[in-house]
Amino acid sequence: MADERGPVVDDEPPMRMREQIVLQVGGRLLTPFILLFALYVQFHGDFGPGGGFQAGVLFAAALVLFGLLFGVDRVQQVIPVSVSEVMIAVGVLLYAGVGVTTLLLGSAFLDYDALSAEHGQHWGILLVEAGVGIAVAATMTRLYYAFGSLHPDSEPAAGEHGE
Amino acid sequence: MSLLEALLVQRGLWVYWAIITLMMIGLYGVIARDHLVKKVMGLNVFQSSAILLYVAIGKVRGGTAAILLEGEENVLYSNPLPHVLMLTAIVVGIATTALALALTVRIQEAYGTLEEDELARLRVREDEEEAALDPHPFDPPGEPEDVEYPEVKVGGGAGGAGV
Amino acid sequence: MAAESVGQGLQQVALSTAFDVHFPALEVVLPLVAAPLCFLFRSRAFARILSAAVAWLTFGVALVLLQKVLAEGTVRYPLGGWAAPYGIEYRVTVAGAWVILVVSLVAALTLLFDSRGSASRLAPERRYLYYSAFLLCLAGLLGMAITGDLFNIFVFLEISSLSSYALIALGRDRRALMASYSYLIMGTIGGGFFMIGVGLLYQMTGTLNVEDMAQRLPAVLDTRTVLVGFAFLLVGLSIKLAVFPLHQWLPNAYTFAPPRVSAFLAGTATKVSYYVMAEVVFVLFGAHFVFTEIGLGAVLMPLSVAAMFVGSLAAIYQADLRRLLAYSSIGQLGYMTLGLSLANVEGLTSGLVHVFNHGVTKSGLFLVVACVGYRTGRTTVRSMAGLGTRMPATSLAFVIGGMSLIGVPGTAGFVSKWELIRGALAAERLWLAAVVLVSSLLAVVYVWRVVEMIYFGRPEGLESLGRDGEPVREAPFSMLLPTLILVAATVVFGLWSDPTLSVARSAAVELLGGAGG
Amino acid sequence: MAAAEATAAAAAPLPVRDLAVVELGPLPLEVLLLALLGLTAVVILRTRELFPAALLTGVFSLINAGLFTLMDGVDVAFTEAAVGAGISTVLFLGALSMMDRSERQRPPRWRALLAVVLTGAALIYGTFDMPSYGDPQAPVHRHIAPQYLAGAEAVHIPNVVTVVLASYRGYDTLGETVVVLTAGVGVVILLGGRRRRRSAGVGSTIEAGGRDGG
Repeated sequence: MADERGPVVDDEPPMRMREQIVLQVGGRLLTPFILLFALYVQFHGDFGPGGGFQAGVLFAAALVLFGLLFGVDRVQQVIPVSVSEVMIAVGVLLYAGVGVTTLLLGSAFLDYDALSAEHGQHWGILLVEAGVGIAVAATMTRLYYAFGSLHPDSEPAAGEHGE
Repeated sequence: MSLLEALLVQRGLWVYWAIITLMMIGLYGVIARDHLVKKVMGLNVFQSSAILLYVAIGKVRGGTAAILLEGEENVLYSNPLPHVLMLTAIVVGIATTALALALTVRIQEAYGTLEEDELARLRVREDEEEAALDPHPFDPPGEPEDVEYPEVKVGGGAGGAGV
Repeated sequence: MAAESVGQGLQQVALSTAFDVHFPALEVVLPLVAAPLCFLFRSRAFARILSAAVAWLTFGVALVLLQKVLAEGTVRYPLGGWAAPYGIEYRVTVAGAWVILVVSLVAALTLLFDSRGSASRLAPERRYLYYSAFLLCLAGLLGMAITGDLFNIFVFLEISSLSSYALIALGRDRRALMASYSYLIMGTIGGGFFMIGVGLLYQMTGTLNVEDMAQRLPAVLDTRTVLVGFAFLLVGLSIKLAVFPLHQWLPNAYTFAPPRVSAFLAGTATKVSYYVMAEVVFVLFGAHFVFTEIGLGAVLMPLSVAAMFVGSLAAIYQADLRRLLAYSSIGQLGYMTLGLSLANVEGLTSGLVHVFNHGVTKSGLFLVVACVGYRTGRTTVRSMAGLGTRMPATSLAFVIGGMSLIGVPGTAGFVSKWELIRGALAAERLWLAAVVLVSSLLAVVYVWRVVEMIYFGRPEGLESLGRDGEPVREAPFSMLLPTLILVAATVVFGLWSDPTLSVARSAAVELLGGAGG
Repeated sequence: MAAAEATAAAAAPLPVRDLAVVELGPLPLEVLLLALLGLTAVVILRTRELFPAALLTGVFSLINAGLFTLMDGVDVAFTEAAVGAGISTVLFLGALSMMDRSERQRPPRWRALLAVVLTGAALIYGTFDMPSYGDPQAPVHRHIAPQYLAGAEAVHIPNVVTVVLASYRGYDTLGETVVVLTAGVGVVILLGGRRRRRSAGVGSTIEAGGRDGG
């Protein structure tokens, strides 16, 4: 999966940020907790505020925090641009796929009761929220990649300059 | 005076009026500001206030958030439907913001300025030149761009390309 | 139906087992699923084939739906299995099926068009993004026309709008970026107004379902809140529909967008908004309230007439063919809103039949311009000089399309105009009939300018050569075919107007009948 | 199964817990937050420095989230805080990193002001027939919403917003996810495939000259 739009290698964060040891350590400690919290929000959405969309944004926010402290390229090493793009499509397809499945099972589009007589609604909501979460997390990450790596020196791909 | 008091205090219409005022501040920003990024900020304020209007509509005084409390009877809940709708509206808002900002980045690159009146001047000049030169908007296939615009100044300093 | 389902509460709706009950859902879901697939596989060839196949499939489904609706009346589909006012319901009316037929037909033919060398600013290996956005736009437009839920209309309106901003920005000229930005600002304000309008109506009725709301509105029709809500819905839609003073975004958007995008949007986007406006006016509020009580006609009619003249006059002075066609669109949309403002069967029939007639004509003409641009490298009126002998088929296509814009008998444009004049006479507004005829003369002027250039203009110097330095010759078959199909359709349905006119008429009768007949 | 309960819920009058609260006049916290929002909005539009303005849009979202919480929209508040104060601010700052960060001063636009004032006046005119703010008897609270509450209880999912979002109006949410996809596709179209300019000269547009004639 070689990506021609891979990370820009020399994308150094501003020196001021780099030298903030406290910030860096804090950020490094905080990131996994935000990611955990995102997962909690994802799966706790049935009981309290939250759900796929909020979880997705939180997940992306953790990556953004990490990126602000250590540079976009470090984040892109963990989650490459191509992976984020694939996951956008996967999330949407998961959601729509649930609908298509229920449709093929003979019920209405997105009628979760077709999935299981007893727990259809639970399963349906779980899957659909997962789709939302994946799509949103991936999109927000991709948006961050697009805007976070803007630089006065960067330019569009060959032939795409706004003339 | 008593009518106003009835409207404001007893019926609480001031909440709606305040929200409408916010909305109009945003709308004024979109229409009247010249900087393209500022317009996007105005759009943000406009959309957020419209969302606030919906959420206010869903409020039940003395009610609580629509997260069902087990075992408790006769709890008054606020209306969950506007909240559901507004989650979607927030998503639409961020999608619009992202797209608009991406466009401003490209416009900045292509024109070297984001001030609306300067852009308008540049565009008029371009239209006139086009009418005079009868140019070739369709480039030959496969060939690199042979028509380019002069380098634009990116970042820093007021874009002076228009003058 | 709506009254029943209130009693049903949250009961799930049992569907018949025949697969074609799912067609309303499939119509939108097919492009909706195909778009992320294109994005996932990142292959231009795959995206091209998939998008074309999906567009033709949606056309087939639309045909079946239209037949079904004509035979059985409104087709309903409960998404998620939830009964109408609780869940989101798809409600395919004759008018809705008619509009999705036009949208999917135009999409299928424009995707058939081979846009070699002129497609967009995207590097070849990133072209799949174009098809992804195209399919999203298609899904959004289809969804708007099928859904029976006001907030769902807003969601799909935004899907189609956001994707069209991206598509327009792909135009080769840097002015495409500004055109897209202006459209984005106007479109978002329009969408915001629509959303506020829906919110106010929701506040007074407690429902979002169109039919359910139509039943609950009469009780609160005299409130100021509902009046303001209606105004906001209308203004929001008018921006999308490019009704006269709110049309400024349209000319640049259509001029600088990639050729196929112009052809697609010109034939579809405004038409769908027209349908939604008709639905709001006639189904939600009812003709009596809108035209008798608040007198919308007194506003919409002058604006429509102004659009007819301003659009056509501006078209006369354009040097660029695409801009000429875009201004002509503003004029033609004026005919459609005029038909709506007459609020009688003939007028509305004319508007709805023009959805098809103008959609086909204008898309065909934009494709003609794309062919000319491909061979000559220019899209100005002057670039047409002497093409009559060198690109005979393309030239003839322009002439026929132009005749349809004027409304020459034998073309589709005549059918709509004739119906519009009948509508004006039925409303006892003789002067309107005269105005329509006079405005057609303006169309004669701008079309004649081009025709004169095609057959009597002389290419000078370098202009006799195409962009590859060779003499200009006929466009390749893969470009010509969809263009000619669209243009031929204007003749076929100009001469044989029974099918289009009868569908449009039953759609108009249905709309004027209000909610649930 | 849920049908009977739902119909019952629709028929029974809504329980009103505390009438005294309904009678309460101005709500101090809401007044404060709305005033702060207005102030922030005005400052955003008036300041000519775009960097602080971008940060203030984040602040605006945070205050807005506070209001949403007061109005019981906890899910909306959560989302607004995460999106408005988080992601959207980052996008603004990212975009601003490559452009001129100050805006030129211009005289106020009276025609725009007039149009906006008229629009606002129309909306305010529309509020006169609105149900009172927070009125439990308003149509929105009497129709459909009670059935949603009953339906969520029937499937034992306490967060009604989640049930309505993912099930009753699940199709809207699919649309919402597609909006997200559309934003992704659009931004990748516009900003994807960028690369750092190698060095001045190679592949740059400087020497190419142009029809602008410089």
